[in-house]
Amino acid sequence: MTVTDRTITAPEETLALPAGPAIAHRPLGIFTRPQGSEGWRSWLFTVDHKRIGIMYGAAALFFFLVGGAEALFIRLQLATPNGSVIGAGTYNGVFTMHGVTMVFLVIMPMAAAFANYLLPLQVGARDVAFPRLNAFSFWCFLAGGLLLTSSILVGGWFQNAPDGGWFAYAPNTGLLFSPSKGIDFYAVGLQILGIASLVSAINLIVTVLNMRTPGMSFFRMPVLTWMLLITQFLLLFALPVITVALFLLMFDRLWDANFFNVEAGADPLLWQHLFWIFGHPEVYILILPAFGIVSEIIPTFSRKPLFGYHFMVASGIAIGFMGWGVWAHHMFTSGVGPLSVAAFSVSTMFIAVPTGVKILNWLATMYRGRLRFTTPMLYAVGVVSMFTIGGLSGVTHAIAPSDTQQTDTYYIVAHFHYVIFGGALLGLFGGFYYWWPKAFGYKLSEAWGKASFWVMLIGFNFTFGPMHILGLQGMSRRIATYRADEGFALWNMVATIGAFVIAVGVAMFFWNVYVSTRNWRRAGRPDVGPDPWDARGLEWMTASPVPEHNFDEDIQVDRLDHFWHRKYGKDESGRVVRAAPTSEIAHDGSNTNVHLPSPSYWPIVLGGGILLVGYGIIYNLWLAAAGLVFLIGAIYGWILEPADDPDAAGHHDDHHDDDDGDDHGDPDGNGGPSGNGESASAETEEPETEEAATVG
Amino acid sequence: MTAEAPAHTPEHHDGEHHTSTGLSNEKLAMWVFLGSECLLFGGLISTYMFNKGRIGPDDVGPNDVFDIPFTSVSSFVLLMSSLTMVFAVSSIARGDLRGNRIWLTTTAALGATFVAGQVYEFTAFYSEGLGFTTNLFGSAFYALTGFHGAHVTIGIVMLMSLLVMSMRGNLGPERAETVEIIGLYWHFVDIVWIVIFTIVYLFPQ
Amino acid sequence: MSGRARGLVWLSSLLVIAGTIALIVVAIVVDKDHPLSTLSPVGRQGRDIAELINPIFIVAGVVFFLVQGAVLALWWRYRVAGSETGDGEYGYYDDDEFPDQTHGNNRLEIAWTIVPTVLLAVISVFTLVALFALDDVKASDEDITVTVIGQQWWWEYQYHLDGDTDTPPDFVTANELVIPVGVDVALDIKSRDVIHSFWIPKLNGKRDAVPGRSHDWVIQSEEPGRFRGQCTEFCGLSHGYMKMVAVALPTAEFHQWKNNQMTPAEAPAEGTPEGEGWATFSQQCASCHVVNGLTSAANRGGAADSPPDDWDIYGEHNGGSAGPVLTTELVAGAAPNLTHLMTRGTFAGSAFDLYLNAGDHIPYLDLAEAGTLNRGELEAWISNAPERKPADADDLRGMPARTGLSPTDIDNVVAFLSTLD
Amino acid sequence: MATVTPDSPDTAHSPEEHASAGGHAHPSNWLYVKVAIYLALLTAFEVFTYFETVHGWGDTAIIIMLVIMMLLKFFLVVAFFMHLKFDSPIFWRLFVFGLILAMAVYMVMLTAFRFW
Ligand code: HEA
Ligand code: HEA
Ligand code: HEC
Ligand code: CUA
Ligand SMILES: [Cu+2]
Repeated sequence: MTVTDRTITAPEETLALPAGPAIAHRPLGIFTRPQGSEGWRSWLFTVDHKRIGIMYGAAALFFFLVGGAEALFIRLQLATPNGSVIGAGTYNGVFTMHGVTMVFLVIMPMAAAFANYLLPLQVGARDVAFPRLNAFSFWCFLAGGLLLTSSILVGGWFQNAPDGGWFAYAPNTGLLFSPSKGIDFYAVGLQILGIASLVSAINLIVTVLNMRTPGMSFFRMPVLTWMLLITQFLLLFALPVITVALFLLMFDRLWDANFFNVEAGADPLLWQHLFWIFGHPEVYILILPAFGIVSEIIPTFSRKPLFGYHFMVASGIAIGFMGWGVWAHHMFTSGVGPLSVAAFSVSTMFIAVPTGVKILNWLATMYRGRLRFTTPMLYAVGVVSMFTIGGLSGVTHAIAPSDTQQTDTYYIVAHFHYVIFGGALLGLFGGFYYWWPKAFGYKLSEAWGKASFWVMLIGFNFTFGPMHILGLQGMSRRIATYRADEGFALWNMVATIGAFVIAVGVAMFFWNVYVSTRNWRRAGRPDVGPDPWDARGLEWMTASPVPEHNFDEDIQVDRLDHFWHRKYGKDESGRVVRAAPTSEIAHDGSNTNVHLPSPSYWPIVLGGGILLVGYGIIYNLWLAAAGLVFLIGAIYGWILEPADDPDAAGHHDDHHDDDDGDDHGDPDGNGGPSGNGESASAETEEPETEEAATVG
Repeated sequence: MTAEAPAHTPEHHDGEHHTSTGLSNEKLAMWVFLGSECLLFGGLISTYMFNKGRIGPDDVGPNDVFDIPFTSVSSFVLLMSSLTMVFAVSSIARGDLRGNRIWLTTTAALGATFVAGQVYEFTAFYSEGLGFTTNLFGSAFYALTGFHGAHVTIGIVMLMSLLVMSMRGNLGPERAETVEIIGLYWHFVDIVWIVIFTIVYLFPQ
Repeated sequence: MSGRARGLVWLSSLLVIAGTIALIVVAIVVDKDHPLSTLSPVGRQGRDIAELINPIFIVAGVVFFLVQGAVLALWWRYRVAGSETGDGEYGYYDDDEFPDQTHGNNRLEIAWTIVPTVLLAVISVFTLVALFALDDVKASDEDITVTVIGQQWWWEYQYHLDGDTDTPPDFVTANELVIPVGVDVALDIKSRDVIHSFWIPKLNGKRDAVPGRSHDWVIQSEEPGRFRGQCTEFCGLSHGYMKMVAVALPTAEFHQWKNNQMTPAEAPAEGTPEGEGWATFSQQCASCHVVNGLTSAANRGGAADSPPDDWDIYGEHNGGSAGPVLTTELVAGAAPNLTHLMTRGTFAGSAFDLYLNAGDHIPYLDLAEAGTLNRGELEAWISNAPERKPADADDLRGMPARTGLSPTDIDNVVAFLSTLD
Repeated sequence: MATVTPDSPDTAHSPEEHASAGGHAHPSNWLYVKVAIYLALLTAFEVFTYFETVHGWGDTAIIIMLVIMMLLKFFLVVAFFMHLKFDSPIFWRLFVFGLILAMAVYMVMLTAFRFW
């Protein structure tokens, strides 16, 4: 539990959320904007990309516990033959919700957490292009997540949970075969999550294209920025496809349409195509952010620049492109013709090439580096090692004839947990450790971090390694139980034990957060400094935690790894030496005169409206209609809301706030003298460091 | 630093809205969004193309219900609303607020005519025996054209909102871009109909 | 952490990794012979697939060891020993520890783009060859064709001995697919409700049963034997219990079996337990189950003794062997044909054994003699099937509970069923 | 620490190209009217083929003609009414990327049902 014991700069504080006069109420009623930056209400109404990022992360971790608990139930049920821990009906709900939760409510929002927090910082921007929309994305996501998760509880334990598998093949998900509300929750929930992700994708794309600090050309952007950008493009183009599929399904279920009604002549393969046209890009949506994170961590702890930057970027783009041409590899046995199978089989295999380029470049970065195996580095190297296993089994699936033996067995389950857990999740956890000091001003304990890593890694391999064997021995996936004489007992037991080992590792992560925070506070909140890892990206060039306004002034970027090159130069003999102390280069966050977009009530109100519409569609269309009216009202509220709080401090809007352009030239938008006399930083509990605002 | 409010030193770069590409965020966002919409309508159109023939010999099919002259007229109306939309944009760019209002109104009216035509068409089809649930052709047809109709309706609502803003003096030339952006949406909805009209109505069945 | 402790972690993790790998290798090499194993094929197609994938496993294994080896070697070689808590003056590193700041190397990049590309190109050639070869196997038209119909949650097999699937089948059976050894048997895979997938791992890969579609597949066994299978496409509540068995019989025995299948059952004498059982059966069970010669569509208004006359999935012949089914009952109404129940080794989607101690006993026809009837399971099934195998009996999917039957009734019914061999 | 020459900035990458957005000339209303006239004519011709079908042209020929006219109309609106011809190429690329992707993906899907 090593916490850097720096000089004590501030008195101890409690973690309790300050209940102070955070939001001042002013006479304009709902058309004023809330104000202030502390207290829980300031989080509800925030439009700050960093806070939104943190909320995404927190929500994702919460859902990770939910999805993980579901995984543990799966493993308990399968631990022994003829298991009877949960019945077949519940089991179907559990594994479906596990898959849906992990994919849509854990990995995607975790990636969104990093995208929100880091994208603007890495390109040197003050915020995203549309801060209010950004907040809306989060609340919309949360609405969708809560709606989906509530399906576990409404009407009885797992009575109305989706139970058609995460890819919900028609016609099994039709009303006839799945009469509970489960699939409605699935369709509506994913639809809402889709809106959230789509809005956020547009927002982030515009941010990267348009909000870069001077000199930040595309090929000076960090690889993480690139990977996140590609991810947003994948989302942008993939989400509409599943939107179509989900609409068709909803129409079938709600209004008796015929899209998947075989009796009326429908072909169920339509669903499969639409789902996987979305679904395969989706898996790269899951992995690319982690690839980006690994590309940040490994150079830092190898003390070398990333090997083959341009190739890393290009391979990311190539993966993004190729990801569109392989979807039918999920349908090798479903009866598409042999030509399709051949084409998709071959196209799938070649995705290994750009991915291999990444793996090898990471290894080359480590080659002759000065490797320090801190916790983030452990995770990053863990990704290199574990993802490769999953990738290789992926290539064996791509061999279509043999996939007819593998598909829908635990061999597939092994594959995708290796790439998702061993790739995406490990990467994202590495990201937590790496950027934690940036977001909160202190490091997580290295000792606990490493211990937790090893426990997770070992548990992970014991859980999913044996699944390769189980699959090849013929164990089908999605079976609630298996016969004793099928010979699956041993490795299932091992896998179950492994899963509980993972759970211990996960618990250690949360414990780490707790003790590290406590120790840091006990130590008087020592300042970790802007650049605790001696890193390279612009995000390290400002104080930790990042002040509300990000940078004190715009940075003029003159090359890739600008920050690093400001720190280090070469002497006459070409040796790398320090050019300037970090403290001179990094901003200290003291410029409090940057005007920031005001908080807003409307994003969360809109999120609430969407929740209402969602439940309405599932239970009662009148409620949905009411929700729609509410929603439209809220949209007008959003539009009519002044760009700025008239009473707020500061003068100039540093950038566009909104999509509608309504903020320009608002007659009384440029507020007069600050009524409350506070700027964001003046209100923080700890004027010295500004940490409290973000930590609390 | 102390606990008092820090001094407000003005930022030297003023609140000028400059972006890396020189393009406005809003417009860029709209184009990005339209790129995404291509996949949405593409999916619906393919669903239609895939399903329209999957009906029994005695089922109500396209040839039984389509009234090409009627739809041609309403398609033409929508097409022309694009022209009036362009006028709305160029008038506000010139500072001609009155003209802007006139053209916004015309565009919305043409759009509404189109939607009304669609409503009429739907009821006519329904009375001829083609409901949403009748067969795959029905489901796919109504889903596709209904989605498009919803898009047009949203466009009309946005145009009307612009109009109200204009009446209240909130839509000056400095907001020409807002009109332009909504215009982009409007044109997109129009080009989607260009595709739908050809593929759904005019293709030999 | 002290260097010592770190060394320990290092060592133990290495051990764990090595151990795991060893276990996997052992498991794959030694532990092959599982009833559903894909690694010990018996059918020609299964063997072709294995021959394709095994070398690819080896290629993947080589890449695996190269990458993992590189990771470990780099770790070992370039790790900076000592404290990793980062107390360097300016942060994490001390200022004089700089490795060469290499940015990349185009030649290397091109190399490791091209090498995998070539490797994969070679693999894809083999893949395509195998793919089209496997696809090419079509049994000739006169050979036996079996229409395989998946439904929640069991399999129906309609035998067309002349290969013509457009005419009524010669006989219908369920869950256990019997084929002659050494012959390519054509399958015509369909579904009555949702998507299922037909899979006998030792014989061939799987093929989905998609409603509204009909998929050709071929199955062949080079040895006699009983081979387990499992429905592998998630198909709702009891998907896990939807299994099947393929039985390969030497040609002579296959003909014997086939002739037996075509013999209708005879009504047991009245007054015997079997007779009582038949009486109960005709009231309680015959509304769903066909026993050729005894029940048929008759119970639903058709002519007695007629062979099952509905074999289409949808359309005018709604229903299948159980006779016409209302469209509202689309998903149900079909139930296994019980005419020769006792010649099967398993029942109810092969989820349960019909005989105890039968093992893999072959030939097929002797199963009944080789083992003893699994009476307990069968009785439990009859009195309350959904309790044994989850079902949605309210929606006519699966077999409903018959809790109204007294123990004697059940004994009698079982006695009757025992005559169905 | 001896004399330190800071690393020279990489010259390989020219600074960000700034599209000069202010410069695009707005075409005149007359141009729009002309475009609209073309659109109207194309539409008229499209509808005409429909009735001509009755006299029995080959379906394929009609479909090809219809598709060509549809694309013409499509790109007329995009290029002129939506200003893509005059606006920044970034918009063009974003939109056309989506368009081509949609066409490619869905066409593969549809043909996979039919021919493969
Ligand atoms: C993070 C998500 C992720 C990622 C990155 C991948 C990556 C890949 N996946 Fe995976 N996949 C899933 C998530 C993912 N997958 C999921 C969730 C499913 C199941 C869905 C479901 O059914 O529920 C699935 C299923 C799935 C299938 C369908 C299996 C089936 O159901 O029958 C296939 C088939 O081809 C496949 C292939 C691949 C391939 C070839 C890659 C490649 O991108 C991998 C490339 C990487 C490498 C190969 C390793 C590194 C390369 C080198 C070291 C170079 C040298 C290597 C060679 C020359 C071989 N995947
Ligand atoms: C996206 C990421 C992801 C992640 C991270 C995981 C993580 C895990 N998954 Fe995953 N899984 C999927 C995605 C994922 N899964 C998908 C998409 C499917 C397919 C679904 C389908 O078929 O439709 C699937 C299916 C799937 C199956 C197959 C089910 C079946 O086919 O029948 C199994 C079986 O073992 C399994 C196990 C696990 C386990 C043990 C973990 C572990 O790694 C989980 C570790 C986490 C924890 C253990 C949490 C820790 C919790 C606590 C410490 C305390 C508990 C808290 C409370 C009670 C509040 N998963
Ligand atoms: C409403 C329809 C229905 C009725 C009534 C019904 N069954 Fe069934 N039966 C089924 C279905 C459906 C199955 C297949 C269930 C499965 O495997 O999941 C089945 C399976 C069976 C099987 C296993 C057959 C095999 O080959 O695997 C037996 C034996 C059986 N039923 C006996 C009976 C008896 C005895 C009765 C009456 C006392 C009866 N059934 C009444 C529908 C019915
Ligand atoms: Cu049938 Cu799974
Ligand atoms: Cu895939």
